[in-house]
Amino acid sequence: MLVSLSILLLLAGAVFFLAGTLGLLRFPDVYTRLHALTKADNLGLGLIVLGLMLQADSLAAAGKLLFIWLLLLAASATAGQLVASWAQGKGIKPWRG
Amino acid sequence: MQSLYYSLILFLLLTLVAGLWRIRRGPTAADRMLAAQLFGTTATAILLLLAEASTAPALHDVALVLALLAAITVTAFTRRVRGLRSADLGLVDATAGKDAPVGEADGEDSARSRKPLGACAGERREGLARDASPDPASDLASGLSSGSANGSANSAAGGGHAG
Amino acid sequence: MNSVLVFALAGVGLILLGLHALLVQRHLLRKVLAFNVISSGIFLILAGLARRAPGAEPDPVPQAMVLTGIVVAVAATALALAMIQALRTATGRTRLDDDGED
Amino acid sequence: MAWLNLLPLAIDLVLALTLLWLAWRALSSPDLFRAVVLFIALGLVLGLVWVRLDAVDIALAEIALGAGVTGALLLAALAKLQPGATDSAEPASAAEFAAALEGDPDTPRPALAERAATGTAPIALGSTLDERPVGAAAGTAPIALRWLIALLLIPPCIGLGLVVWRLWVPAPGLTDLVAARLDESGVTYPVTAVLLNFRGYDTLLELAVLLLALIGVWSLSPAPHLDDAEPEPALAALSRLLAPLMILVAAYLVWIGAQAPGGAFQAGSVLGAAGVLLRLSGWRLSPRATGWPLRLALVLGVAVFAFIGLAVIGLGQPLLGYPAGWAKPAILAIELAATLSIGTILAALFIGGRP
Repeated sequence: MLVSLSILLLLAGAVFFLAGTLGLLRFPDVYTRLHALTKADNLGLGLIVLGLMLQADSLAAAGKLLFIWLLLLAASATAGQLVASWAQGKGIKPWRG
Repeated sequence: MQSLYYSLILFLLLTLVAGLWRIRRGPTAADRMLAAQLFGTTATAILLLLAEASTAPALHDVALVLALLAAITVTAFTRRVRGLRSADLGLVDATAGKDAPVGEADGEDSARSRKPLGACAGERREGLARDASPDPASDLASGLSSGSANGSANSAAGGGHAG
Repeated sequence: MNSVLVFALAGVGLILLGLHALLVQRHLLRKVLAFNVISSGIFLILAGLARRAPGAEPDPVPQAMVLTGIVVAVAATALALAMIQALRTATGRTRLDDDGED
Repeated sequence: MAWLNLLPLAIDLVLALTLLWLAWRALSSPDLFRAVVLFIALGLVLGLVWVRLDAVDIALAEIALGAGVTGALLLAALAKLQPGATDSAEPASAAEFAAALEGDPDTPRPALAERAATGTAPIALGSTLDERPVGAAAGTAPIALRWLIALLLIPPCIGLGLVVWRLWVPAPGLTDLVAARLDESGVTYPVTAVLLNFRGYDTLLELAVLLLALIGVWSLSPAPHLDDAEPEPALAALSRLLAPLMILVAAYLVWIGAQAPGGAFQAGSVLGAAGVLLRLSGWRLSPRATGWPLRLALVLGVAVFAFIGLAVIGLGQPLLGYPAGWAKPAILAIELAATLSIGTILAALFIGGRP
C-alpha cells in the first residue's frame, strides 16, 4: 500500500518535470519559461521527495529530504524573482497573445 | 523497485538534457541562465533517486549541497552581468547579418535561432533588449524588430528607461 | 562494455576537445575554459582508473588526488582570470593575435 | 534481469555524451556568454558523473565549486571584461576603444569608430572582446590551420585512448594497502585518511598552492571598487537564510569526513560559496577585519598543518607522522583550520584584488 503510493508519487513527480522542461522549451518568452521552471519543477521535486520520504528508513532521513526540498523552494523562488526583475530592467517585453 | 528508480533517473536525465538546449538557443541571456536553474532542481531529484537506487545515503549530502548552492550562479548573473552588450542579450545574429559575412561556426547558430519557431509564433518578438545606453542602441533595436509585425510598437514602448 | 570505461574514454574525448580549443581559440577566456576542460578530462581518467576492480571499493588515492586537484584548478582559473583582466588594463586586449602589432 | 544491467549503462552513456556535447559547444560557441553558461552546465553534469563513478567526495567538491564558485567567478570576470560595463574596474577609454577597433582590419566600421572617438559608441557592437560576430576567422585560427591542428591532435589522443583501454585490467590499485592501514590513520574513511595522513605532505602543498594563487591575484591589482546597488529584498532575505546554513553544512561536512564522504576541501568549497553569496548581496568585510584577521584566516590552514607536521619531529616521528593515539585530534585540528582557509581563499579569489 505504502509502496504503491510511493511509486505513484514518484511517477507524478516525473510528469511534472517533463512539464517543466516542455515549458522551458516551448513557452514564448523568459517570463513564462520562469513559471514553468520554478513552479512545475519544484512541484515535481516535492512529489518525488514525498515519494522517497515514504520509504525512508528513519525520521531523520525523511526530515533531511524535506529540508532539501524546502531549501530548493527558497532558492528557486528567489532566483526566479531575480531573473524576472533582471529581464524587466533590461527592457525585455513580456509576450502578449 | 530498482529498475523503477533507474528508469526515473534516465527519464529525468533526458528532460535535463533537453532543457540544456535552451542554453544554446537563448535568445536572451536570461533564458540561458534559466537552464542553469533547471539544473538545480532536476539534478537534485536525480541525486535523491540515485541515493535510493544504489543505497548510498551519502548522496543525500551531495543533494543538500546542490540545493543549498543552487541560487548562487543565477544571483551572480543578475548582480554582475548588467552592462552586457546587446550581442549577449540575443541580438548577436542580427548584427552578424548586418556587418559582415557570417562565418561557418556562427552561421549555423544564427540561421537556426532566426527561424520562426512553429507553434510559438511570439518567439520572434522577444529578445528586443536594449543596452545600457539607450539612444545609440535603439536604432539598432528598431532595425532588428522590423522583422516582426509589432516591432515598432515594441521599441517605442521600451525606449527610454533601460539600464 | 563497462560504464567506468565509458567515462574514461569520454575523458580522453574531453582532453582532445580541450587541446584543440586551447590551440585554436584566440580569446584568453576561451583558453581558460579549454584548460579547465582538459583538466576535467584528466580527472575523469584518474577517477575511472580508481574504479578498475569491478564491485570492489574504489581506490582512494586517485580520488584524493582528484579532489584536491579540482579545488586547485578553480584557484588557478581565478588567477588566470585576474591575469586576463590585468592584461586588458595594460594593453586593452583580451586576445592573442598572430598579427597583433602591439 | 537484463533491464537492471542495461539501465545504468544507458544513464552513463547519456551522461558521457552530454559531457562531450557540452564541452564541444562551450569551446566552439561564437558567443562568449553562452560559452560560459555551457561550461557551468558542464561542471554540474560532471558532478553527476562523479556520483556514477562512486566518487562521492569529488562529487561534493565539484558541485559545491561548480554551483557556488566557478560560475560566479566566470560570470563576474565576463562582466568585468565588457568594454563599457557599468561595474567594470576601469571604464574603457575612447582611445582604447578606437585602438581596439583599428586592430581589426577586416571590419571597417567608420561610423562606429567615429562614435567611439566621441565617447558615445554603443558598446553593443565592436569590442575588445572577441565576440564581434564577424566570422569564425576573427575568434579562431584560420580554418585550414584548425583542421590541421585537429588532425595532428587525433593520433596522440587515440594513443591515449589505447593506453586507457590497455590499462583496463581489473586492479585494486592501492585500495587494499589503504584498507590494511586504515586503523592507524585516526579516521575510518579511506579518502580522508589518504588526504590527511598517508599523503599529508601532498595536501599541505595543495593548500600552499591555493595560497599562492591568491597571492598572485592580490599582487595584480587592488580590490575592485564596490559600487553594488542595494540587494533586492528577496536576495537579502535569501542570503540571510542561506549563508548561516552554508556555514552549518560546512561544519557538518568536516565532522562527517572522518567516517563518510566529506572533509576539508568539500567543506571549504561550501564555505567559499557562502562568501560568494554574501559578497553578491552587498555584504563586505569591515575595514578592521581586512588587516591581520583576514590574513590569519588565509594562512591558518597551511600554518596549523605545517606546525603539527613539524612538531611531531620533536616527538621522534617522521615529518607529518602523527604519534599513535594523536592522529584523530591532529587531523580534526588540521581539517578545521584548512576548511576555514580554503573557504576564505575561495571567497577572496572571487572578490579579487588585495583589500
